[in-house]
Amino acid sequence: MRGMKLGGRTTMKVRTYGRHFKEGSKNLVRNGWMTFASISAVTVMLLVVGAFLAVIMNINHFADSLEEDVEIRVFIDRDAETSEQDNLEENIDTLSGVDTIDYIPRDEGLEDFIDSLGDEGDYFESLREENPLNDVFVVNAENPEQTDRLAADIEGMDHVENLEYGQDIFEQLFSATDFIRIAGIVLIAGLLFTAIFLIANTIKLTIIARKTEIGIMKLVGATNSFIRWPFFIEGLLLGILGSILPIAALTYGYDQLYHAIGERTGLDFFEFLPPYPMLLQISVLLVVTGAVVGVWGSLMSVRKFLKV
Amino acid sequence: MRGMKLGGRTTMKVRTYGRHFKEGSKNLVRNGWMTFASISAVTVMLLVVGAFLAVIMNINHFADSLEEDVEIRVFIDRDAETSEQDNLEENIDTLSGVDTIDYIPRDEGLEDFIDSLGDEGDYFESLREENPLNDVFVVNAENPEQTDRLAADIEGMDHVENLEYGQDIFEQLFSATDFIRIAGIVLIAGLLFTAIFLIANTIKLTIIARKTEIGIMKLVGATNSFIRWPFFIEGLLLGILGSILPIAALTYGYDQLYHAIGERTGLDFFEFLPPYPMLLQISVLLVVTGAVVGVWGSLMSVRKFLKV
Amino acid sequence: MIQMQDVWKTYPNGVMAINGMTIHIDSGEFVYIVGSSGAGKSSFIKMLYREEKPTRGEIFIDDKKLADYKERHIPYLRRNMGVVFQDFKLLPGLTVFENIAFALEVIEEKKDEIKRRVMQVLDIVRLKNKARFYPHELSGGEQQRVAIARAIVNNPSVLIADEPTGNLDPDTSWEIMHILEEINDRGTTVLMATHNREIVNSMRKRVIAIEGGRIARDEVRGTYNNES
Amino acid sequence: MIQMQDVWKTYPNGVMAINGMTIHIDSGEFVYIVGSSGAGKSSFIKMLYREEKPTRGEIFIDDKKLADYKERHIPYLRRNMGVVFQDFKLLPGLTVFENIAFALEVIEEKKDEIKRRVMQVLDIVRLKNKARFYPHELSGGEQQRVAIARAIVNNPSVLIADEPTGNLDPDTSWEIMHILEEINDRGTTVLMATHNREIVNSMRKRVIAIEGGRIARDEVRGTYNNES
Ligand SMILES: Nc1ncnc2c1ncn2[C@@H]1O[C@H](COP(=O)(O)OP(=O)(O)OP(=O)(O)O)[C@@H](O)[C@H]1O
Ligand SMILES: Nc1ncnc2c1ncn2[C@@H]1O[C@H](COP(=O)(O)OP(=O)(O)OP(=O)(O)O)[C@@H](O)[C@H]1O
Ligand SMILES: [Mg+2]
Ligand SMILES: [Mg+2]
Repeated sequence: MRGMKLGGRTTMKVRTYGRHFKEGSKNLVRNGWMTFASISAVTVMLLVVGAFLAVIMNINHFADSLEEDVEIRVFIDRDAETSEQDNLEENIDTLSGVDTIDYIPRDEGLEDFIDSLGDEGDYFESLREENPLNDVFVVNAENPEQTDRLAADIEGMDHVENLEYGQDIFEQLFSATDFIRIAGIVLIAGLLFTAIFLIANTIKLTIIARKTEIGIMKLVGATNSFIRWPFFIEGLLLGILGSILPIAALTYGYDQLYHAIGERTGLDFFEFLPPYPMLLQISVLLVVTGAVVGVWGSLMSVRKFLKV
Repeated sequence: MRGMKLGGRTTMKVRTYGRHFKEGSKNLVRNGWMTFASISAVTVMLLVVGAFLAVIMNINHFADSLEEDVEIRVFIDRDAETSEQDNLEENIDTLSGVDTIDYIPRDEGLEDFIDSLGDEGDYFESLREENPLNDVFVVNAENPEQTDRLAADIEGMDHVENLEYGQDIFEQLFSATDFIRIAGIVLIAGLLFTAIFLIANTIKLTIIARKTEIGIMKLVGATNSFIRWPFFIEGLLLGILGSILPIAALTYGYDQLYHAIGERTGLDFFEFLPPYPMLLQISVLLVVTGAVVGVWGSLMSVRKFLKV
Repeated sequence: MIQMQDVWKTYPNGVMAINGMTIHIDSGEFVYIVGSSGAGKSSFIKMLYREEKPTRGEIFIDDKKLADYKERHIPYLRRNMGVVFQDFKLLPGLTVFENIAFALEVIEEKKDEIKRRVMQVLDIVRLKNKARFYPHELSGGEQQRVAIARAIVNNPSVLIADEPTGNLDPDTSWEIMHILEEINDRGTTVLMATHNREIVNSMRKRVIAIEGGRIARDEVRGTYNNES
Repeated sequence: MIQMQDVWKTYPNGVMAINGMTIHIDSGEFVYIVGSSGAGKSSFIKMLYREEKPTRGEIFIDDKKLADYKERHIPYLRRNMGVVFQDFKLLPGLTVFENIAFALEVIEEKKDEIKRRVMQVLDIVRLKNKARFYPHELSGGEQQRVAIARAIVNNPSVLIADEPTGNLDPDTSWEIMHILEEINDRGTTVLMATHNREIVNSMRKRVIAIEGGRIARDEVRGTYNNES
């Protein structure tokens, strides 16, 4: 008998890669309905994941902007002179972590207050005669977490009569946004896991149907890697093809939404995230998820039929 | 040749139904991994649908309770005598659709107002000397949609100086809750559709793997309905078995959540829906969806292999 | 009684498998179908139980046109025919017993009767000890014998066998042939496609030779090869 | 050179298919394996290319213990053996051409060379005109010939054929036998399980008869049945 090659040639010839690629893409066509089933599973699941990701990113963005609104209102002693007020402003300005300082004279404050009451405000017009309010500095921290420390520092300064930074609301909001963020991550992780599970499931089913064929290939002398390569390509293509539609739909849909609603939103405290970096991030995530799950599902399923 | 039965006996013998049931359940075991794939697809999808359903039902409930808060504030002429006020109250009461009428004397109103301002309210203590407010009737409609009509009716009455029912906020809220409701329905419908699609897909894949077998059965003289019955049973069992876990998880999870968070929620304007009727409704929906999709997916897929 | 009138069969891929066949087989006959590989024997047989439909021409079974059968009546046609498929066509998920029983469950036979009959035919093909095995646990010849058992279990009026001895040793082949002869003696029409020259030449019966989709020879007590 | 030393094979379901076989086949031999249905011929053959592993005993191929082969070296073992499976084992999704080409793609043969060789063997089994067909579009015998073509296409050192003429008419069977003889003349060891008494008795070669999983007879220029 002629010498048997036992060395297990580990490098493959280039033309063989070409063959694997051709074979892998051919299989997509050959398996017709099965390919459709797999791709549509990828499509549908990625669409759900992508849509939720967009929603959650927007909610997080909203939560961030809420946090940014946290401000310290410094009520200035009614007796303080203009120079003393200027002094106080400079003192505040030297604190690290201060972003902006706005000055609201008491008259302006009353005006705003009466306006904010709407119709009912009319009954307080009389207050204009003897304005009961203080002049106020509105201090914004660079970082909402510094608010606490800044407030403590400012409180000790001269000519500060009083100080308000809504500890309650602030903390409530802060934990609420944290909660939203965590819930969002959990939700997305759960959906992603579900998607991965179902996609891998579907691919597995299509490969089980080819169990006998894999066995035959082995009996005819194919190595495991020779059999695996076309499946690798197939899984990759499945995942990438399956992510095209969700990405297109999300990009188009979000863009439309952004321009239609985002610009004239009744809720002016809420602002949509601009499409540009977000959609790109989501698209990359979807393609990568699709490709990885496709390849992984495919190779995992082939593996157990290779032992022949 | 002996006479051929062409009549197509349409009624099946009872023992044959027994056989189909046994065969259908046996197939679940025989197809091992395929059964697992199908059931887990049902499980996962129903879990997602069920969870979202619970969330959306709660949000709708919240939206409902917001709507219920819509009230009309009737500012009574400051010159009106007590008897005239009583007269007005009676007149309002005769209007159809009025649920409750509360009387808030001007002093109480000012108290509430000053309280609501918190610290800043202190500066308005002086107002107590000459209260600028009116006495007020707070009218609640039985049905938030009637608010508009009631307001118009009341406005024409004697001794009504002014009337406030927050058209803006009301309408904004109203359209917001409508939006939430519609978005919720769309979301659930989308998820349900996705679930149905993926479940049917998975079942189809498991049945494609039995294509040849269905063909053989036909060649051996089985009628279509003889072949279909075990698949019907199988689909039914798949769906029902697949809905058990989501129902159990949702029931347990929601109950825990309700008792842990629901009772001591910081947001006291928000109230969790009580578990009882809701979880039952969701459970029924899930079982029925599972069973219907299971059977439908199964029979649809078998159908096209029956033409042999 | 089986009749074919100028039947043609062209497969979707363009292969002309049967090219004008006219034939008449009486009830109770025993017929060998012979011919080289690819001659059209299986195609001829498949048209009888309607696995394939002729492209042209008419087939009559019991004086009834096959083309007139409604789709939903085909199962009843097949129940009166026992077929041994060239590739066995056993259900892989069912045991030997269940595979054979299936042909009886389909006609809603009683459970006890099913059991009795299945064990009886398993005895005939000498596979009683393999009743609980699955097809993939059997040798080629054993699978073929299961296929034969399934074909005869419901006493069909016509038995159609496509190379039923292809995977059997000569002794077992002869046993099977004697079974077929016995069934034929009891009035069943038997059609059998075969390559087994020895059998055809020893057990003389009507021989229909197919060549290129046409009937090349039709002899009452013929031999495998042309005697001329 | 193939060697078996006291080999036993019991299947998971308890069937004892091979019960102590010791055998020695030299390079370049032509051996018929005969025996009744279920005797253990296929089981014997399957152990040679490691579709099945023996329960006990050692098998040597080219003086190398089969048990010593690592899982990942098995493909290289199989590439030196051409196998005609009893149930053909053609890939249903590939055309006839692609099925045969597969055995060459596996050894990373050049495209042109693949094409040349495949067409050459298709010519040998006389199926050149069916190159673009799929297995299910072929007759039983045609499928069997494709399986034979695939087994010989890469000039294996050993050709193992499990009833390669079971679905072939006598003429085609003889053609195939002459091909096998020619291949054997060129130095290839040929092992062939068969039920074809005519062939075994006319083309005299070494005959190994298996009965109940044991070697019942081993004759250098034997016949199908025991001559005693
Ligand atoms: N499903 C099909 N689609 C296309 N062509 C087919 C199909 N089945 C058979 N053929 C072709 O029809 C011709 C006759 O095939 P058939 O199976 O009837 O031959 P056969 O006489 O049974 O041969 P064998 O003895 O090899 O089984 C062959 O050329 C074959 O390739
Ligand atoms: N995969 C398997 N699992 C269990 N038992 C098996 C398996 N394959 C074969 N057998 C049993 O082992 C015995 C020998 O089978 P084998 O296939 O070797 O017979 P054979 O000589 O090839 O017969 P044939 O001529 O019918 O093909 C038989 O009794 C068979 O039922
Ligand atoms: Mg044939
Ligand atoms: Mg065998």
